[in-house]
Amino acid sequence: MRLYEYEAKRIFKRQGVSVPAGVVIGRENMGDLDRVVYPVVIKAQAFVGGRGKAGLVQSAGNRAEAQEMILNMLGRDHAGHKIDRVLIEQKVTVKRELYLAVIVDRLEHMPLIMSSQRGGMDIEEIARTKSTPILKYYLNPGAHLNDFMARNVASNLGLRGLLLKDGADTVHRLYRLFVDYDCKVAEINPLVLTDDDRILALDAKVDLDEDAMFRHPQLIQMGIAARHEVGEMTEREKFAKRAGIPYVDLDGDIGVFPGGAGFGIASIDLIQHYGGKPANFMDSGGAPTQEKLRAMLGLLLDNPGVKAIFGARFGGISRCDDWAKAVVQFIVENRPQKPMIMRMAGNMEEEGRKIIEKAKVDHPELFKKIKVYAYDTPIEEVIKETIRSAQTEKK
Amino acid sequence: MRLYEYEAKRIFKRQGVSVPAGVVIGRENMGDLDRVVYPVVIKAQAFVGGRGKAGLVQSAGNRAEAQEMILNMLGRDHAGHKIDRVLIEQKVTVKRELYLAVIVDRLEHMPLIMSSQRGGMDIEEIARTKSTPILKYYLNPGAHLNDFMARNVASNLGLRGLLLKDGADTVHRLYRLFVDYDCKVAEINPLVLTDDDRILALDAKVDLDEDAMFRHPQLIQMGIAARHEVGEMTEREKFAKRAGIPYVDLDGDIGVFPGGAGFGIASIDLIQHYGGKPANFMDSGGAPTQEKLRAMLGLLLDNPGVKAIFGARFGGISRCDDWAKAVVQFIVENRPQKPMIMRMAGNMEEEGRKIIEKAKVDHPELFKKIKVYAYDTPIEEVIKETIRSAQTEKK
Amino acid sequence: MAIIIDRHTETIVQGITGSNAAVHTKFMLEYGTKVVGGVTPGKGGQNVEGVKVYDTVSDCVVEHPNVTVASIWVPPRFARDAILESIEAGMKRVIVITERIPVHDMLYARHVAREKKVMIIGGNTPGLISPGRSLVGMLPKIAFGAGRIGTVARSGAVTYYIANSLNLAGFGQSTSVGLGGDPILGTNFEDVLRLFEEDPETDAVVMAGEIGGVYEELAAPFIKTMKKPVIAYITGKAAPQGKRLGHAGAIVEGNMGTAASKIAALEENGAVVAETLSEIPRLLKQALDGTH
Amino acid sequence: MAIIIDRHTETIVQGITGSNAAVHTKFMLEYGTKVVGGVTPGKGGQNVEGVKVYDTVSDCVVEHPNVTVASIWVPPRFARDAILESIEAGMKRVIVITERIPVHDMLYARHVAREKKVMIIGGNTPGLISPGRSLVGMLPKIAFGAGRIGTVARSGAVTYYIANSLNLAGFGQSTSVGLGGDPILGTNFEDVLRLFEEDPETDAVVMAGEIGGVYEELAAPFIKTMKKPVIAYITGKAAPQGKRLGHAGAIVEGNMGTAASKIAALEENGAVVAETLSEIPRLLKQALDGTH
Repeated sequence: MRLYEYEAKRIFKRQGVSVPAGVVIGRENMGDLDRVVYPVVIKAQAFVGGRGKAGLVQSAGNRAEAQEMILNMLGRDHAGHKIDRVLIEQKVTVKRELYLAVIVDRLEHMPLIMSSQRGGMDIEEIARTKSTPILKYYLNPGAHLNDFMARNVASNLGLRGLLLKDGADTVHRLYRLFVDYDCKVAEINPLVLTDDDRILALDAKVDLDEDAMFRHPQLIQMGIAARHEVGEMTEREKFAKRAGIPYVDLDGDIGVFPGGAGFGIASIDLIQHYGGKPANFMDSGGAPTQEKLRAMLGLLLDNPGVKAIFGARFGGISRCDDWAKAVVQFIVENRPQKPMIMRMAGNMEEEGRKIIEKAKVDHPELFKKIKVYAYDTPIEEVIKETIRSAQTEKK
Repeated sequence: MRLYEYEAKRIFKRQGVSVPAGVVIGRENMGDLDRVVYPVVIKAQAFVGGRGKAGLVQSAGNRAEAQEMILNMLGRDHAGHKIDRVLIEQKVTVKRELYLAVIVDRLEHMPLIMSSQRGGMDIEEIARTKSTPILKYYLNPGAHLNDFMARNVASNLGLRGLLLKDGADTVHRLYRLFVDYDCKVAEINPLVLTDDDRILALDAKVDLDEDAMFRHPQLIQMGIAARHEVGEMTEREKFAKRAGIPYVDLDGDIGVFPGGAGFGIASIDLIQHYGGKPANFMDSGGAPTQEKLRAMLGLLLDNPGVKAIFGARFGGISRCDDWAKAVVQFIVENRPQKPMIMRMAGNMEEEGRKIIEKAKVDHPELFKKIKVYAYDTPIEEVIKETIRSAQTEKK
Repeated sequence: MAIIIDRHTETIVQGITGSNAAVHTKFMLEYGTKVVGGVTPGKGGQNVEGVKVYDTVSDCVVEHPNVTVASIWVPPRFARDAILESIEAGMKRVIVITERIPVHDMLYARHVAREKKVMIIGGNTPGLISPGRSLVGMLPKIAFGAGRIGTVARSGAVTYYIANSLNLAGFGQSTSVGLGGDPILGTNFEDVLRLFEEDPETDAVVMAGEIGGVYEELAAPFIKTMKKPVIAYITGKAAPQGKRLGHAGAIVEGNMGTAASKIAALEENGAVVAETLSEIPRLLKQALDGTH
Repeated sequence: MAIIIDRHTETIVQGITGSNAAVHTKFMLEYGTKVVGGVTPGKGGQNVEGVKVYDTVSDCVVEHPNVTVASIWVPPRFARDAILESIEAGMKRVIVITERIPVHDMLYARHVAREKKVMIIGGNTPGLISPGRSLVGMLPKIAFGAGRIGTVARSGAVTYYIANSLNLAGFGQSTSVGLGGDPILGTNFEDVLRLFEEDPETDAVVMAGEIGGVYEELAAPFIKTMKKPVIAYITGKAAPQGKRLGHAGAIVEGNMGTAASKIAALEENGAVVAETLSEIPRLLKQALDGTH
């Protein structure tokens, strides 16, 4: 879960990693521009990088200039995100730009501290060309960062004399932050040495582990909670989020009601492969409740773009009987007019089958456009049939 | 550094290890007996065990009874300690007495958790005869105690159902205490299960690492600081303590002014071996200052029981020249009349020798009874000569 | 012989008193899996589906010294501890059904497991099955049939559909392994491919990966050295592009993590990549017939 | 050959800018010890007695790849970190002069050292000397002379008096090792006895222990297996009885820790125990002459 720069910097401050003095400004608190000591740097707040090139990081010498720039930035779109806040920071004079990051290395499966004497926008280029060495310091998971390790990293940052201690302190604090907040990434680029020999985090990128949020109530107190990171959310996506359903709108006409995240991805591929257009991505999670299953179907039914619904349940931890009950109840309550082409197999398949058959007998009129195939029908046949149904509906 | 039971229980409370409700009473606050809910157990506070057998743990049903017992205990001597406080605790009904301890195991060099389903005064006998198993649970130094380990220990304590969790919690807290306070020992004997299914530490023994006190300012805030543990301190011992000199009075007539703790012990053995009687044990520590060396000599000179002083310096980290300067200054300032038979060898011996020789020339009258042998005189000859001098002085 | 589990494997269920664990304990027993005990702290002495419940894994091991496999069904916040408990009690393989385990917890558990030479599978694995012999986890038995194809996949449902697809084409499985859907896995593609390569009862392997992570790319060099054919199926080609954070990820992982990078790495190293599920048995047949 | 260090050993001094470390760096250099660098964080670039100071041990190792021995002179609160730094930087032997290191710190450092197969000597050791070849630490060179007797003692001053006593009787030392006076030691009697037993330049060993701790008792069974004679000297017979805490210590250590228990354990296992310093060379002569 990525944080905005200003959120990351709030955590930095808590952990004692120094950042420039700054204020977050939106339309509602432009008055706070009076509190700022100029000159300043204005940075639009967005998850997506490339702000510099997009003109979303600018310098202002006075209040009027700042206000104009901010009003110009607010509301702008940056790679699918609407800018609604900027971070204004006092400008500092930079002597050196360094790079420091702690990351979960998924290749080695260890925490990794990376440092380089050159930081800034071209760090990836530096890494690729090896023009400046990037020190990689691996730690055993669960290990404490010993003082000497922090000093080794600070030494690699080129910090000497009294600065060695300050640098080691920053490394320590960043590593503590990485551990204490369950980060996947905690990155400072650039970490700068100012002309008056202060070490400051000029930028801050933090990616938290969503799955560890339960043990960080302090983040919720800080207003940092689970969020949708890619683009602006649609109404349906917002509704899904409140219902705890990972859901992304796509622009097709086939509603996808899959079992499991992995097969959700696979079914989108398959629909495209066979010439269909999926209307969404969705994930039911491990063993969804019947309420959740019905909410998932509701999202598809209410979407006017959806012409047909593809459904699949391969009962593992989630059982076919539970799935069948939820589907039947949904159909009885909502009387869908859209075709629903589905397949149900796996654990408790027989019990599930009986539930569906009984419902068909009880409500024959509701099941005209609804099919529930079994184990012996390949899933791809079900997908193809759904695509055909969608095309028929459109005519 | 051993703590009194009431001190250990204060730390227990801080760490959430449950103890019976209690009050510490001395002569100055007998009035607090009004605050107590009777019946109570009265426990004299002393470092040394065997309180039960000595009648220093008693039950009282009401205030009058309690007051009489306390007045009877206060001022009593227990193995060299004067009792000046008692701990009064509400009496609890005990269902089971268990044993739980965390200790630095010096054989394996690991933290060790020990637990037994039978605790109480006969635990050593239980250990010796193996009549009830004592589970030994070793941890790697620096390792966290995982929840399952605490449960394993609690399970070995015979705790089941809901008590398993409570027991594991106690194990966790005791281990945390052991680590957080740099304990050498943290022992609960007995840990009891009360008739209303509470788990309580009925006794508490904590031995802290003196050498780690620098990182525990909170102990000093709690009034827990370095203390003399064996018997009551003599005036000289109190003075030495304030000067930072490990010092113990013995009842002989030869003052011992050694270099290093190890040789301090050896010289006492050797003096006894050759028929002398040492007046003290003393340790200069690694590289004593000249002030400290002079204070050490002062302790011996002021002791009327000391008839002769044996001194030795084998210069390693402490240098002979520094030692010689301190000795000469002491002699010039204090003009000792007691014989001082000493030997000086090792690092900077030559420089030290020159200092002594010059002093002898400058103050011949002061050096009549003072000898400073060199490398080529065996130390045991010096000891023998000191013993002879002491005998001569006594005549 | 099959890999990882066989009909003699004794296994325990951690968190057995949970509703999912209890149901699947029943299914495992019905399948013939030797579930010899369950563990739920504080519930020692109860029983679930005829299986005795213990307070701790060590208590269970005292009575069942031959148990070597544990499956973990506890809530995510207790998963790390449950895994470590099984490792310390001597389990050799720990199958982690629990999903959404915190990344740092799993890194640590994985580290301890590697030091103790214990295999963790998962988290968020459906488990694994050697059809007709043993099943540990929650895979639906109907999807699987005994045979000579090894399968290994990240997604549970994809595992089932692949086996389903193979069965419909007449290919049974030697063992089907679910690696798990969590971001940090105890066992990765390469580990399982090595086992299949050495298994005399496996003729070929189907591996199914998906967008995200690096495990598919990391397995590619090993595939090059394998004698047995590998059919790969990678999903996520049509998925919206995933996020990227800062430069740190790029420095470490370069361009790994997309469906395209995975497919390229696998094809370059000799795997045959299927476009659809139904293509898998077809390509497999070609590879085994040597007509590919 | 001598044990642990020889004339080719390259060594560094951690905390070299401290006053004691600086003086003894000078003494070591005068003795011929190859002190190739010093370390004090933040003082990199300075020099002490002609020895270059580095900010970190790794910086030093880059320029002096053959250094294998570090001595530690930093204040006690930094000792654990300094030891771990030397271990990680590849030192094989770490001589810890610092005294009064917290017990938990030393337990941890010792644990890491054992895992990495690094020898820690101390804390609170005077160091060690192979007379005429190398000296690491702060032992006074005058006390020692080259020869074929190994000595090992807990106390620094006792080490000097023993060597002094041996020299006066015509016995030189192959190596004299100070184990250190702190309660937790990186290296104990048994470790050093094993090295002397294997050292072709050592004919016999003098070991000096003292009241407290268990290292003397723990070494006794090994002495039984040794071919070389061991003369032991145990001090503290006349010392006031030490404290005891609770039952926990007794459960673990039984009756170990007194001068009597140590003397008994050593004598039972074939060591010859001396009553006084001057008795040591006499007993040694008897043992070497086979007249004992």
